[in-house]
Amino acid sequence: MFLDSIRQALGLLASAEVWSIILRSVEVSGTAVAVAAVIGIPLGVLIGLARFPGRGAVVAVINTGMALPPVVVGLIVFMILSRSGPLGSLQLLYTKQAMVLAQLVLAVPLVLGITVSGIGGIPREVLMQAKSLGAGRLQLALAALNEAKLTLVLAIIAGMGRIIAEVGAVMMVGGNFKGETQVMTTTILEEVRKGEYALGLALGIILLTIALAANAVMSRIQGGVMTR
Amino acid sequence: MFLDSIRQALGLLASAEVWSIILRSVEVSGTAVAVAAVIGIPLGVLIGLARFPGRGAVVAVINTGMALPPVVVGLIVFMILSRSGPLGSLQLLYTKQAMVLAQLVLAVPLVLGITVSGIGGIPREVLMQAKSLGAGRLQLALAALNEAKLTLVLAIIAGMGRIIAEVGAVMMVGGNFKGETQVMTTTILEEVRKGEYALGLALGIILLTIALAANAVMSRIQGGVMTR
Amino acid sequence: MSDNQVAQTNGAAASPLLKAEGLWHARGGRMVLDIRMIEFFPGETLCLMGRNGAGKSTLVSILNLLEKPSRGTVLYGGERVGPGSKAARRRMAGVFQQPHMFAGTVESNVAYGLRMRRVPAAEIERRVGAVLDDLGIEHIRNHDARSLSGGEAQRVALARAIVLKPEVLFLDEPAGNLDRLARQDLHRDLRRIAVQENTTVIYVTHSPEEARAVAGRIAILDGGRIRQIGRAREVFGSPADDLVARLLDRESADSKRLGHIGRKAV
Amino acid sequence: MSDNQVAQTNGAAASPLLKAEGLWHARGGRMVLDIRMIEFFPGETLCLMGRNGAGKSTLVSILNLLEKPSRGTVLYGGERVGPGSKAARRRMAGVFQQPHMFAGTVESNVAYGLRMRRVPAAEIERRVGAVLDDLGIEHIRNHDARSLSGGEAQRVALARAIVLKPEVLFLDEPAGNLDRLARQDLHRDLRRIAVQENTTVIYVTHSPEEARAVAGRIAILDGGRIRQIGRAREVFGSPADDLVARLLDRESADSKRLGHIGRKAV
Amino acid sequence: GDGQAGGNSTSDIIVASTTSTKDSGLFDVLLPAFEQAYPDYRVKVNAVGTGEALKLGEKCDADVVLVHSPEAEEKFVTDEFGTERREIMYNEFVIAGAGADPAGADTAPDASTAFSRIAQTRSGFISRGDESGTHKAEKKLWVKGGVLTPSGVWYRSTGQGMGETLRIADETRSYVLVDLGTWLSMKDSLSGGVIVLLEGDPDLFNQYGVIPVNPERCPAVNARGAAAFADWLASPEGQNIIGEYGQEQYGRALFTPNAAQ
Ligand SMILES: Nc1ncnc2c1ncn2[C@@H]1O[C@H](COP(=O)(O)OP(=O)(O)OP(=O)(O)O)[C@@H](O)[C@H]1O
Ligand SMILES: Nc1ncnc2c1ncn2[C@@H]1O[C@H](COP(=O)(O)OP(=O)(O)OP(=O)(O)O)[C@@H](O)[C@H]1O
Ligand SMILES: [Mg+2]
Ligand SMILES: [Mg+2]
Repeated sequence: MFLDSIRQALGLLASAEVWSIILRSVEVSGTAVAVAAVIGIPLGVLIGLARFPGRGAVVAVINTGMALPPVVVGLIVFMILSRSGPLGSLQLLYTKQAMVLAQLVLAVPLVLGITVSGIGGIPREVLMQAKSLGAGRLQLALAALNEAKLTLVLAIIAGMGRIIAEVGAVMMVGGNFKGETQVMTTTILEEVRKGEYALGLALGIILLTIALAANAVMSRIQGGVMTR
Repeated sequence: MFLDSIRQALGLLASAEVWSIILRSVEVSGTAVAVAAVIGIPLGVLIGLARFPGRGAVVAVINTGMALPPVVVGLIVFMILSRSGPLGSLQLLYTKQAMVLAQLVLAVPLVLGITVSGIGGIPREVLMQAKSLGAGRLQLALAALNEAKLTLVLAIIAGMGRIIAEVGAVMMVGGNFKGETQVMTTTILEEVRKGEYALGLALGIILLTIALAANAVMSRIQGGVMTR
Repeated sequence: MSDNQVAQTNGAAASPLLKAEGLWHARGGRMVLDIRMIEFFPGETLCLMGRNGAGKSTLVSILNLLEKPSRGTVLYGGERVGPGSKAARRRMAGVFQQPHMFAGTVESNVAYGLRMRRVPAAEIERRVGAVLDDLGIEHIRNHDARSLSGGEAQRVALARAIVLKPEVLFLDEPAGNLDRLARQDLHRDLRRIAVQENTTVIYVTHSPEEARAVAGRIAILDGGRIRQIGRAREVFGSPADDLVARLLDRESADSKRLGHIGRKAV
Repeated sequence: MSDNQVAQTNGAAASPLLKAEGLWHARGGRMVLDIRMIEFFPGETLCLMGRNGAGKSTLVSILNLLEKPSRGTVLYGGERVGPGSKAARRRMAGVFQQPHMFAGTVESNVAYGLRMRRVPAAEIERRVGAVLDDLGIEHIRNHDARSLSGGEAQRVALARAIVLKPEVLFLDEPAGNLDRLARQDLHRDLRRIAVQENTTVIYVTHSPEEARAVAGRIAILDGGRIRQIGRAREVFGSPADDLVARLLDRESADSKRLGHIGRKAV
Repeated sequence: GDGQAGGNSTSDIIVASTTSTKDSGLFDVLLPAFEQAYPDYRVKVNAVGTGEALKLGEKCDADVVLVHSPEAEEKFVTDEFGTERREIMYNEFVIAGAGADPAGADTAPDASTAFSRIAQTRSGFISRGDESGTHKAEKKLWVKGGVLTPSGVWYRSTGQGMGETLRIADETRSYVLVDLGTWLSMKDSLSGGVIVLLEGDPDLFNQYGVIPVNPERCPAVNARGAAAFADWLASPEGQNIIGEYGQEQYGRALFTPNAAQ
């Protein structure tokens, strides 16, 4: 049964349609996670370093954001982008941009949360050392980033993992249009709904293979920090 | 609109049915994350401390597991528990146990991945210090756990966040049976499908409130490590 | 040693470069510092001594503008400064009691402060090369800074601070892990920069021998308060009390018979 | 000091407790240790000295069974041991050059090793209390171990090792951050345990003064090799070469004029 | 039962049905009445697509299926996955679309003509594309309208359920084939982007059937419960409740009972 699925998965790889779905998944989730990193990492470093009243509450809210249900995020983004919504005139609903936006909302809290915790784990002495050698605010943040590299890789991997495997939000705002906004997870769901379990499994295996490859590349880029 | 939803959410809290759905969500995901912690944390410490050939590959596989698509996990658990599947005789399909099992599969890689990375970040000197004072293998692991407390809290929060917000797996193996296997996310999905957006949003808000409360309790228990 | 002390006597006549007034500081709910006033003059070397936990490192951290005192003010060149004063802090440099090495090579660690100050690459290259040579760590230039021996790390930390040519240099037990030869070299270098660059050095040490070698003035801290402060010769010559005398090894051979007394007094 | 040396002379006559043979060790691709043979006798105190980076801490880490040498064997009581030998390691205790404090109080840090050995709570209580008192850190018993001053942390690290009453005690520059009084107390305590408990102490230091105070034998390492080893009196009396002489402060007043030479020789 | 320890007791009847049936609210009135008539049984409804519902039956994970795709149902019985198929009720599909009605579906004589006009004018059409009963009915209409395989940018397939597909049509002002129950229950939550343009054509007839899963293939199946449920649906009592449902809320019945007595 499972072996069958794997054979079927390999067969599927020959189809141009499956390839375009895979590429779209990687494009949408890759963009979302890249933007999430650009937003979440600096902001996370800021929150991680700053000491202000109510910081505990902010951290709690961020951690809570990790439990944002994808369907609710999808619903909210849908309502905003809907014709009758505030940004309806942009006509973004059922486009890849809408999917990126929804996934962004899901990825940001995860990237933020892991970054804040990683930065919070840096011993105070390290930051004092940088400060004593003349580091300004921004430079201090860079020093912190450098110390917490391992965590940042994890933040990106976890963020990517969360969204590339997610279906609720992307289904709702993307519409799963064949050849347009169909991604791997929405296709899996569609196949399962049709009772095509084997195809669903096969696509799942392809998704994991891609995640594995991306993960291997990322570890390699980071100079083996994951294997220390 | 949003204000309306909040009012509606508060109104909903008065209903016994909504309460039983909330409690069921917490029960199912709480059990799953507790079991995931019991499995994932010791195993993560083990992998985090050990140095063996192929360790990098194991870590990559774990990180990849973070991208397991819930529907695929649901599908696999479904196939195993199905009456025609290998464990069909246990009659577990469409029960809370099945939902716990599926969520467990989703939570374990996340807990594992964050734990391994947290343990990997402990300076070698710390472990040498424990060893030099006579710590055995198990005691070394405990020392590592103690050092990486902050990470472990994060691992549990992230794991809980992932699964309590998840709908694909729980829908497939739970069946969303009224009064029995209906949880918050499956209810949200059903309401949204019916066009009951406000109700969907309201349930989403309740879900987040619960996550926030759980998160606050957890930080408090951990003696404020999250706010250091 | 004598020209060293001449320079510092001159220094003491000028107006203070760095000054702290009404310092009172608590950590973990306990008072750790309570100093009415302390001044540091351009080009002088002041040794901070005192028992473990006396507050030396805390004082250094406040003067180095890394931490805000619970109460009191720090003045740099007459101006009020604090942890937000980046410009003032960039005229200082410090070697911590437990220096932290940044991930990277020895060379990149030594260049760190210069990079922070956006010094041109060519000048960084030149200055780092010179200081590595000076501190005898040229041979480990490309080593991973996180794999150094204790003494090697301490030398890198020294190099990292000295290369900045600061107006004020804080050295918190900088020779604790240095071997005999490196320590002598350090003392020679410090005397040189005090004279040539008019650097103010605040030097924490437990070693009377070191204090004799480098100090113009000596301040003895105890329980967060200044127990005695004055010219090195005077403090060595007439310690204010028994504790000061024992910290400076001024007690005679009967010290060993005194046994526990000094300890119990803390 | 004299009964101390008597004890160690006696020790040297017995068979060695700890022995390393054919040690050769590389780190980061470079040889850092190359020692044909070194022995340690019951109850003796051996001081390891040498320049920064000479390999002292590396040797200690191998003897303490924390690390496997690239080549060579370590024998404990005649038996081959290594990082897997928990039983042998539990008869030893070490104070690292940079001690790490575990999260928790001073008291729980000092109790750590006893807890690891599953010593009954009442006995832990008693022994920890005694050692805290002995090292003058009773007053910080309940402080957070991560907020200690450098010297306080060093005393806690010492207490944490001494409380275990090990057969072999490794002390890697244990007095580097101790104040004058604490250092004298430490030396007195070490002499006492060497005699009373017959503990073998391997003491790394850069201070000739300390070596004189505690050492029965002295080994000088350089570039990973033993340059000279022998009874303290003999080594101080006739240093094998100029480097040894300078490390032991045996050079006369002309040392300061020699300037850079010793350093350049490294 | 919230406190139930797990495992499905023999009194449970698992019904695999479609989301549109469940979402219409019909089960909310049917089940209490059935459970009152048969106090020993408890019914659990698993709402999935028609394709998945039949698959669940095939894998013995449902005791009875209630779906609307007559040909697939016949095949299910022929393949011996189910015992016998019984027609229970029908409702109708309607063609909805933007009020502007660029294809003139409003004035088409019948559904297949409306479909061929939509294809000719290349007006936006949203298809469920999920092999559901609705999708299968839609495909038949294309064929009848002379469009063998609709394709092009105007024809979008969502692979989603009826509610989602209707919402997409609403947002994109496109034509859509929708069952009346879903339309009535959802129309108030839409943005007004689509209205009903054509209804009442016999081709838009949407027949539901019930099939107990074959206990010979699936010994673990609750055969007695399944038969009881199917029988009850076809009984005058069941048929009556179906015929009443919706009168109050929508002013008309959502389903028309048509079981052979
Ligand atoms: N992980 C490592 N990788 C590469 N080189 C290392 C590593 N650890 C130590 N070394 C090198 O090994 C040599 C010996 O180090 P060791 O710590 O034993 O010196 P030491 O004699 O204790 O010096 P010190 O007096 O400064 O403490 C040093 O040159 C050091 O740079
Ligand atoms: N974060 C903190 N929380 C509570 N107490 C602290 C904290 N940091 C330092 N202390 C206490 O403040 C006192 C002064 O510490 P400081 O490091 O200034 O001493 P020191 O004079 O430098 O000692 P040493 O000679 O041992 O380095 C010590 O008793 C120390 O335990
Ligand atoms: Mg200090
Ligand atoms: Mg060393």
